[in-house]
Amino acid sequence: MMEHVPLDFPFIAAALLMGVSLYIIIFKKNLIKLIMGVAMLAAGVNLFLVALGYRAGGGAPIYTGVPKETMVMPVPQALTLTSIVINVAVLALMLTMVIRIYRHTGSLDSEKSRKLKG
Amino acid sequence: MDSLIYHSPALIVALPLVAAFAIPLISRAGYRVRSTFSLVILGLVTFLVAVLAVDVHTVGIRVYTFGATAAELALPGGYMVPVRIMFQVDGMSIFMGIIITTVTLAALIYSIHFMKDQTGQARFYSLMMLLYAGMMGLAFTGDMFNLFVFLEIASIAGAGLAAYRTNMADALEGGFKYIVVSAISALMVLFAIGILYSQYNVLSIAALANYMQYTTLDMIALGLLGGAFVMKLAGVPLHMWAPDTYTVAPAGTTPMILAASYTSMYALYRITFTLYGAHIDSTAIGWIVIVVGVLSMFVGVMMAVHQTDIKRMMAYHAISQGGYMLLGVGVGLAVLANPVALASYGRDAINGGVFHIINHVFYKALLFMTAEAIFFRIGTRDTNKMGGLARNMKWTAVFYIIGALAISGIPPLNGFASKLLIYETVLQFNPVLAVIAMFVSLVTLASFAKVFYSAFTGPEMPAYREVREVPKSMIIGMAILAACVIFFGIFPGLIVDNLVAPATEALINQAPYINAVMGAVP
Amino acid sequence: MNRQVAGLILLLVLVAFLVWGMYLVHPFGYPDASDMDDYMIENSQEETGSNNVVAAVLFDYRGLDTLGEATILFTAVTGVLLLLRLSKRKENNS
Amino acid sequence: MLSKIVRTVANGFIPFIMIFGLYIIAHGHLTPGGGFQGGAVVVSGVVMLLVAFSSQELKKSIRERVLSIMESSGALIFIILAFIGIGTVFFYNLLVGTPIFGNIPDFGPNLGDIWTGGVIPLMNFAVGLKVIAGLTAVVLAVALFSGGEEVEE
Amino acid sequence: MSALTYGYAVWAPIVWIIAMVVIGIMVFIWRNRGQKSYKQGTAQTDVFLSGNKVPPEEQRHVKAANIYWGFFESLKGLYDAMMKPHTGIVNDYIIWFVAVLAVTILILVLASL
Repeated sequence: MMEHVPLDFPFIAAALLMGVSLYIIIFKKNLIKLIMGVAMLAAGVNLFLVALGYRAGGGAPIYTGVPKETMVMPVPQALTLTSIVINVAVLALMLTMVIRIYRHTGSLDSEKSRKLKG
Repeated sequence: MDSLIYHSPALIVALPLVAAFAIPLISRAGYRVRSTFSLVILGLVTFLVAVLAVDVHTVGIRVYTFGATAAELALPGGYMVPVRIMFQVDGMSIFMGIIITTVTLAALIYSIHFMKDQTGQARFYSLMMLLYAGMMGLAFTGDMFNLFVFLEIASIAGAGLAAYRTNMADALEGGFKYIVVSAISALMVLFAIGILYSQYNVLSIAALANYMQYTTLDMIALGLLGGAFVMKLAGVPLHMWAPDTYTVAPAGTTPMILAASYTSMYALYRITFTLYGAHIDSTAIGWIVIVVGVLSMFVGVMMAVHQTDIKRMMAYHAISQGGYMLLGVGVGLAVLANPVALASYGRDAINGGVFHIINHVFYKALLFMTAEAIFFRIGTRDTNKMGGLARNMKWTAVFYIIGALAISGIPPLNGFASKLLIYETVLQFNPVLAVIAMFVSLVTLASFAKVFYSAFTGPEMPAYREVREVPKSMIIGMAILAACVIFFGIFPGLIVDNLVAPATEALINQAPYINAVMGAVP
Repeated sequence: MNRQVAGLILLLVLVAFLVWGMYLVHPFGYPDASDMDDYMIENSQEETGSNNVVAAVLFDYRGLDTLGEATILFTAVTGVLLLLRLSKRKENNS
Repeated sequence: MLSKIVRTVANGFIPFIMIFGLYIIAHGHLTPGGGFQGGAVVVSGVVMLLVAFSSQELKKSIRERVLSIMESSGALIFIILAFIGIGTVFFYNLLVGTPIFGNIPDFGPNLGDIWTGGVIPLMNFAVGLKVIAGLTAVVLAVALFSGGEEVEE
Repeated sequence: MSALTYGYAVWAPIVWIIAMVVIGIMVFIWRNRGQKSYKQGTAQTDVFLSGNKVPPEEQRHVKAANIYWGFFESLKGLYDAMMKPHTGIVNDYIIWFVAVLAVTILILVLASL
């Protein structure tokens, strides 16, 4: 079944996802959209990380229950888990700041709500 | 005592974390208990850092493997790759540790009075401890993914602190820019770590350096890591977040965020020298670093002269001085493959660049603190509205003069010693660069003279007749740094021989770092 | 506008490099080396007593990362509550 | 506050969500899951309550101070569990082989024994406590702030 | 011990300080041998502004924005060019980041060919 898919497909998808999210971060002036871009960037990186650990035909690296011949690599899964939680934390703080900025300036536009320049 | 040294790398990071977790519980007992508790923990950690520094400088690199049966046991039971996370403390790590600890101690003492009437104190101190732990972990860690985790701790804590003054819109904006920039660069770091992991299936820096092939993928990873860390250390043209964030961060935390950006510089050096050092085309990379450094110096200082906001000016100077460090280390990197040039001036160039980190952090922290002292008393950062402040704030003015002379490279203060090393070595490498460096130093002096004239001298302004000197704890915080600035200026040989030279040695010679983990494995 | 066009071109260059790099990564499902992970899969039950290898990695082999992760969550919660706090004493707006 | 149907269903579902979350936390060392995931499940239940009722209603039963204490204690328990290994090395899994969670499973696939894992189950509980308290505090604080209230110190 | 030795030269701050103190004493002695007719608090120290009325002290203080006016005026072209990228918009920061990443990777890959 795997033969129908290009072998590197998940990696390339991760790179394209990162590209799309960098596009969003660069060109969308709305701060909420910018944060969505950061979340997508994180998703791309996480996809790349978790895809690294896959071994063809492997199962989850857990010994309880169903026996499996091969297991996928556990470290990328642990790294991805850590990275997901870190990104949740970052996004929470970002959104809080945006809420406060909106209260102060009444605008979500990164150009209109800007006070510091030069 | 032996077991204290044995466990000190872990304790130095773990104790501030315990303090940070406990502060919200403890601060119900009141303001005095909370500040005493923070100070006691930080004092303990300072002692541990000093002990560890002596140990690292006499015995050598120290490895601490978390969760193994013995701390030195990096490879589990004769296995060929390291499995667990380890801290590796060598000359460069402990050098950063000393910088961070001194600045944090001064910043904490400085903040005690500054924060007295503010709200949200418990969380402020908690974040300060977390920022400290993050920076120390970043300096000590020997594991790529752990480096990313500590980078994020330092970034999030720094952003929370920078946005502390929530009733000012610009404070939130500065914090928001910091966290966006940090998050994106940290994600790039993570992506690069994934690339490295995919090829070598290890995460330890030493093991990665041991297996490094320098394939095309490694080049992409190096580019991502380099760009991300240059972003975090505010090198031109990725410096633009720095003025915004440094300007708005409240007292005491600005020096810490500054130190955090130099910890990223440490990470950059660790990557280029230790991880890739044996394989890269060091001339090309050295020139990239030099170009970034010269651009930072020039653009930073020219923007700084133009500013009227006192902290914003100092922030641009921080970028400019960061350029000196990159210039010195870049020259050393460019001649890394040439043993004759390395011995004749390359090593001294790296010495200069590394020595400038500690000097700059100390005097720039001092200057930021004087700027915050002014803000504390008169409530504005605009130099146009200042005047005659030296009449009532004598200590602040004295500390400002010390910092301003040090940053301009006036002997015998510490800025001169490191700048001299950089000038002399860069002159042998390429005279044009040395001329630019001297010109930048001149403009630096001019811009600080401008602020000194407009803020401290002149007639007494009617609005500021009632201004008093800042409270004692703020003066003590500044005095610690001023004493360091003067001491480092008068005894530069002592510092360079005992602190900077081991750090430079650790950068140039990566074999001990690798062998400490990989042992006899080729 | 010029800056945005230049940014778009450089973004495309970067994405091209990333995609090229992803093409160079080992084929999906067939990793080049797996020494570290094999050690964990084989020894996690004996060393940590955990059937779940990922949990063993998270809390034992790479426990410091998880401590850092918990710390980050703590930091973010502290930051959020700090930023949404009641500011009783008004500072000078400058 | 949403309609009565939604509130009733939310009330009915909340025990199951909580128990499911706690199950995931408790079996972190045997099955997929762990402190973070289980904590997130429990917090999703809290978010459901927040949507069904209002943040004002929720504030009456959940206090910021309690959440703050819970979060700090979770983090402290975690780091203390790491500290108990310091006789050997920081983060050393001291409890393997002792009567507390100390059983060592047979190599290879087995049915799973809850009494294994050393400090791992305890750390899962500490992290779970921390995540539940922390995320609840964030969600509640943001919801209250959007309603015009600020968090007390 | 305090001297900083590098390559072919030495920087000895203590010697420098001693030399400066000696020079300072010499300057002080020289200064004391100057004219003694200057007196503070007399008309000698008053500001003279071509006979115009002298503004009060507070208004005579030069504001920070006016210092080095000529420097900025003569370098207007440089400053205009330099202010242009400093927009303060967070999206632009990321544009620069992406640009630097692309250029760095390009250089690294080209350098290895």
